[in-house]
Amino acid sequence: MAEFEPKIVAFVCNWCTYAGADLTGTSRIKYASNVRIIRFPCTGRIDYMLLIKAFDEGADGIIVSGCHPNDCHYTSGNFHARRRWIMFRDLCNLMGIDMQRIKFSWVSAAEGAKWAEVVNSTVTDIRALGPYEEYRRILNHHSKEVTNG
Amino acid sequence: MSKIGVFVCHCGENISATVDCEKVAQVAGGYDGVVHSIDYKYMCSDPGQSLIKAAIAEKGLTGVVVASCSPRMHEPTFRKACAEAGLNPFMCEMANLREHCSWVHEKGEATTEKAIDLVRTLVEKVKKNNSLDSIKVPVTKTALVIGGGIAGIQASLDIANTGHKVILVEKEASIGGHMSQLSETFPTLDCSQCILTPRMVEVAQHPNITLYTYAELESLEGFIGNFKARIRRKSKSLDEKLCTGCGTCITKCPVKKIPSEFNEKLGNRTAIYVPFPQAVPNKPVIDREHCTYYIKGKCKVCEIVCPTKAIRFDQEDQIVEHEIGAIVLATGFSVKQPDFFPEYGYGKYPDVITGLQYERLASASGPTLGEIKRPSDGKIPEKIVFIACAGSRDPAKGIPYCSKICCMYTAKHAMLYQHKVHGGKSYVFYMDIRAGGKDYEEFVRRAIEEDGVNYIRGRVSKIYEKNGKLIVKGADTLLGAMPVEIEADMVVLASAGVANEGSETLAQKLHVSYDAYHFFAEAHPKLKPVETNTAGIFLAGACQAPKDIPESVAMASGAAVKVAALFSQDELTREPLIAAVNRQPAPVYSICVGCGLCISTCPYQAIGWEEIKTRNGELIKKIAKVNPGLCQGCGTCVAFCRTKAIDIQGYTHDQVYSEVMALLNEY
Amino acid sequence: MDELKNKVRELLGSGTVKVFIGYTTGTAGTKRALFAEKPEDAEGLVFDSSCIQNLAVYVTKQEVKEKGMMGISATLPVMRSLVQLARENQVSDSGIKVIGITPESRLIDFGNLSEVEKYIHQFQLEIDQKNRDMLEKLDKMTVSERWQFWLKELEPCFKCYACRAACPMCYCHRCTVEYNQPQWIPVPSHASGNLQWHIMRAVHLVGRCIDCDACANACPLAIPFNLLNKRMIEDARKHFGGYQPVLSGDHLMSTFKPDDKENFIR
Amino acid sequence: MNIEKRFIRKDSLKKLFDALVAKNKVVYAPVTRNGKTSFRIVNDFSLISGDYIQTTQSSKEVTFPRTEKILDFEKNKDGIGVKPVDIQPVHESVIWGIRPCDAVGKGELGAIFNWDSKDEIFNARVAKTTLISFSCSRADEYCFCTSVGGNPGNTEGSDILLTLAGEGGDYLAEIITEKGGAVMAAAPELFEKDPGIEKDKYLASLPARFSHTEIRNKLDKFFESEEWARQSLRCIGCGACAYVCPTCACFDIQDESHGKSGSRVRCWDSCGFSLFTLHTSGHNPREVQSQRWRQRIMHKFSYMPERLSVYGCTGCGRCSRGCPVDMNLLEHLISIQEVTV
Repeated sequence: MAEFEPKIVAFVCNWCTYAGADLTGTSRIKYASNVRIIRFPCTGRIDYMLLIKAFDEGADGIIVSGCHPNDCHYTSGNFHARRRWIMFRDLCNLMGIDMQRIKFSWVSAAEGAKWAEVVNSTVTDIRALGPYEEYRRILNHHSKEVTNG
Repeated sequence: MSKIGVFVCHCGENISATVDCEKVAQVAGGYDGVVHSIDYKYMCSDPGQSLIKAAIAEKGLTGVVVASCSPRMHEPTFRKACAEAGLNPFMCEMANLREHCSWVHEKGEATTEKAIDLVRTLVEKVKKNNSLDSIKVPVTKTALVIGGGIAGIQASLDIANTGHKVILVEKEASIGGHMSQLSETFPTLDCSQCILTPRMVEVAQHPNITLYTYAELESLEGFIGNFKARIRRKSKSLDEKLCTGCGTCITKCPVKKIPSEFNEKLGNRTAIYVPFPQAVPNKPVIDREHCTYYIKGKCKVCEIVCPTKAIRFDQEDQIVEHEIGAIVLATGFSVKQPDFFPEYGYGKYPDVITGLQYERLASASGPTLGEIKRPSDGKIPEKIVFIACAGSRDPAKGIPYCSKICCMYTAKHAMLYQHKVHGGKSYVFYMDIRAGGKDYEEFVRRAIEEDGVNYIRGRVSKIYEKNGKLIVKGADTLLGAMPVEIEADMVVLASAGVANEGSETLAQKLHVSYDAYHFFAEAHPKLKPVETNTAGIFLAGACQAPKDIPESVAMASGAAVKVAALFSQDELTREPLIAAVNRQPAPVYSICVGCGLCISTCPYQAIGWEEIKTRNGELIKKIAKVNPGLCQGCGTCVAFCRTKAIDIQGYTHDQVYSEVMALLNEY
Repeated sequence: MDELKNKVRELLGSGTVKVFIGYTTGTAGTKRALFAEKPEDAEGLVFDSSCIQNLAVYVTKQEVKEKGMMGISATLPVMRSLVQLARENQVSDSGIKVIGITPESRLIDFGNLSEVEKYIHQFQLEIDQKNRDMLEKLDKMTVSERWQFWLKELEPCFKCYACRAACPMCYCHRCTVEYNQPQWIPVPSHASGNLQWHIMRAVHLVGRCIDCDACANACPLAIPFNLLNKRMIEDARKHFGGYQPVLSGDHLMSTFKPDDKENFIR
Repeated sequence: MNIEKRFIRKDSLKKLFDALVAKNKVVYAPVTRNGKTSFRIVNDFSLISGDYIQTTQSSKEVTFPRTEKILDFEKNKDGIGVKPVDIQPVHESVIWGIRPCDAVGKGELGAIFNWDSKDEIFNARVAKTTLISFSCSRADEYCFCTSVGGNPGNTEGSDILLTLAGEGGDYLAEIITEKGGAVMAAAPELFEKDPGIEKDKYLASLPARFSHTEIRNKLDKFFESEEWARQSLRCIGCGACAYVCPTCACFDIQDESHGKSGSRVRCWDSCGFSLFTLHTSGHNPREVQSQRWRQRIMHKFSYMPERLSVYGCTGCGRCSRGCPVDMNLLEHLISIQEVTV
């Protein structure tokens, strides 16, 4: 049987991680092809609901990545983002959303190799966890009779 | 109903080698609203761009997705092409099939699948894009040049000569930088100071240049064309207007044994000093760390002897503010102190010195007036060993890169030794000789063939002292790694060129990115070597990577042209990708409830208040308002607003939401 | 009791206050809001420990505001809400007169909101032991067990939004659930719709919830979703030293510290 | 068919329940959780709550689910393919232990779902649902069925009505419809001969508090009354009253799609929400809560009787019990009756 190929969405900032991922490319460093990047101006722009939406649309894992502290192109967008993540993670964790499926990282424009490493380790971890069946199961809400179930 | 065109680029083989571009184009062609989908070898080429323009004209495209390289590379190219064809440039998006896909994955199904997903995502995004007009902002036609070495000097002069104002900031007491420390320069052996000092003077006298020595950048705000720089002018304890530079104070200063930085500690200076005789400005500063008055509270000899009463002990640092349009970073580099080579005994044996120290020995204005005398006892060395790559190209020492200049200056050093010490013997241990550059290879050959410098290919394993001699143990790899042992009188280490102390702090002040070795990062390794990722900030010289003089000068002139081009416009257009607070007709007016919590999230204090009033002036509602002049488009407020009352062009709620949907669903 | 009635008669009589928001006795001895507009209305006012509705919810209600200067009998939670609402520019001294009621049922005639602010700052914003234990119990579960717990608890939720309507901090004219381009939160009440609604609600209240439990008391189905808010209060204390409503200055989530923890970021 | 009276012994009740489950009917019965009693699918008689005056929610969710798929759609080459929901798999279900006021609600709901076009899905569910009601031996201050034409032992709408006959715990069973007959047929031995129980003496006494006809006539002239604003000032505009109500039938239509396919669902909505009537233009004909509150009362006590000749209220009192701010319907109706226009 073929190995499980997780669907992973990466929410990254334009200035550091997106550029870092470009560097991974220019350096021809190979990594797993499971990840698709969505570009944001800054981690500060990344709406927490989008992460939930990703799971709601069937993602198995999520990467959120931006500039290292002090490196933010907008001075403090990443600091604001970090504080939001702290609370958001605790909330999701309490709600039983598996935080092992959301990986946060700082990847600078110079860290092409780190990006590859972040992606690969994420893919390995999510493979180990398997498909996010638990969440998928709540998605087929219309396929059954709501009350006669 | 949107009419989207998808243009899949092969990028020669770069994309098509691992991605089935035809399939990508064909699948994309099936998506809702996609009316045109093709693949082509080089989309960025003229014929490629023509394909896009033609399709816009013929099919009346409302949006374009170019699936090729990173938008960071060619977004401007393709947006321009769209604009030329009459489509709003902001209706063009790029799917990154090269850097994020073909270059990082193996050929196969999965890679093509990913490419398709990326294209679909951008197709759905572009459907939600809005036509936008660029924002016009005024340009302050004054440049700030940071660093007064040869690169900074060149950039300043070039900009000033185009008729624009320049503020040149140098942290030392004099401009000139490392070049002023050098003796002769390769490959022509002309005297460094002879060619540099006239330029230094020109800077000092240029009507368009304001020179701040002994000064540093305190902070920077704003954006291209509209920066505000705060500069700290450290106190020189001197009224420069009164000082004539006569130098009496220096001769009379009782503190005379301070190791001179300019002479790389091979000579001494006084507490009140000018770094070197040809310094610009040629006026002293008091080094408060060593000055007796500042330590003990008495002395003031300089004040007494000064004929013009120019000494100011109570002078304080001064902060000056300037409106700036563009910035050239020319902060240069440092030499790695080779003390991380214990086996070479630097610091332990006085006669093991760095290349830069050797420059001072060889310099006519140096502590030995140009005679090669060894530091320990002033004897002229009969045998001298030069070690190239002291640190460079040595991952174990944390410097995997090549410092580039060492091969040449080592050859120069050996050559100068042979010229100055007749009958002397010189040896060069090297890994490879990198002499790319006009007349460079010839120069090295001359050292070997005409001046009889002995080149030994191999590394030195150990240096130790034995009855007054430095025993250099190495191997000659060309003779089958035969052990070599040389009894030298002096050893010169060509230690690696590294980024300045604190360069990353400066980068953070300016919001420019820097590489793993803390050298400032260029916007593109090939096509934007003098630009940074931050618009309006440019790079010159060795602050980007180690460079020799001609390269630094060329880069400086390059940066100067970029600045001049910027200053040739009275207004520049800024990408209108900024935030705005929702407004709509009565009775709602805006879904903003005016909680004002967004105000403190904004890193630019760009959010303020707006009062919505009736015709007769009664307040209906107080809501947040984004100042488009200040907003930089980070979107931190957008993700924070509970009612989604703030949105940001280019990354609207609708756009990013559609992207997530499209990424994870079949269409 | 009479002290309160007299105070309100006086306020309404003198016209300093146009409408006074207090409690009165409702069906089967329950307590509910009373809007006294004439001095004689004050007769209906009552106060005891069963007065738990957070009356601050009414100070942002258009129909109430239109009546003019408001007065309100404010227990500690109500006072906290009022200060937070003032911080968010929804109420100000020119619009409200606060008559505080201490835990010992003592009346405090506050001159202005900064006096209210000073008063509430004598008390820590901390969740009670019972809920702390409940959260601990949840923490001991595995992630999947918590997931199952919430699926079961949230299943009955039919999205009547009583929790939102009863919360003084949910005063937005257009809540995110009503945002349909894009449709952030599914309208129907099904597993994922309910999950997303309660996550969103909890996040929007981080640093703003003052733990009055109005939401939970309002829920006709007794769903314990206020545990989410309580966890956020706990964590705000754990990570950032907690928060208190303030009239001005930084809001917990619209600021940051350079040394906020980041052990979860690679 | 005219009502047939039988006698069921205390211990036969469980047997009857088990018989129904055995006939693999889906049985909904009142279960108490977190202090709230609501109808849930039950297979184990012991789980059924006996001690409740009224369930928090009505049983309407069985025939009118809060979220219900009405069709599937999928994008294809020729446009969009639509697949209506298949009503065949709807289970045969029994609602056990509902109150007469709820049973009446079935008819009022039916009137709305059939006043012009007939709602197939709803009707299919109703057709397959049997109501085994329990008459009320107790009432609380929220109950007012008698004021809207009902009573604690009302047989209207039920298929079988069980009345607890005193301390003994035996029941009088009234078999009202054929569906009821079918239930009896499932375990005939449990339905003994009626010893002549006087039903009324076991029913809760609940004098009428107002006259619904009077209210209806009053409302014709009441539209502009100040009373609405006075009553609704404390209303916080949630949808609890509508969602627990046995006759509220308003729903919203939502398309939920994931990529190229999706479903159209209908889900409960409430006239109490400020967005209920919000126009795209931003204009809202019912801008303030008083207008929404008025709509709620008018619809139930004026418009429905006028158009559908049924009232939109069974007097179950759920809206008042469930209201977070004690908007007591009975109290407000009485005051409407009392105020002079």
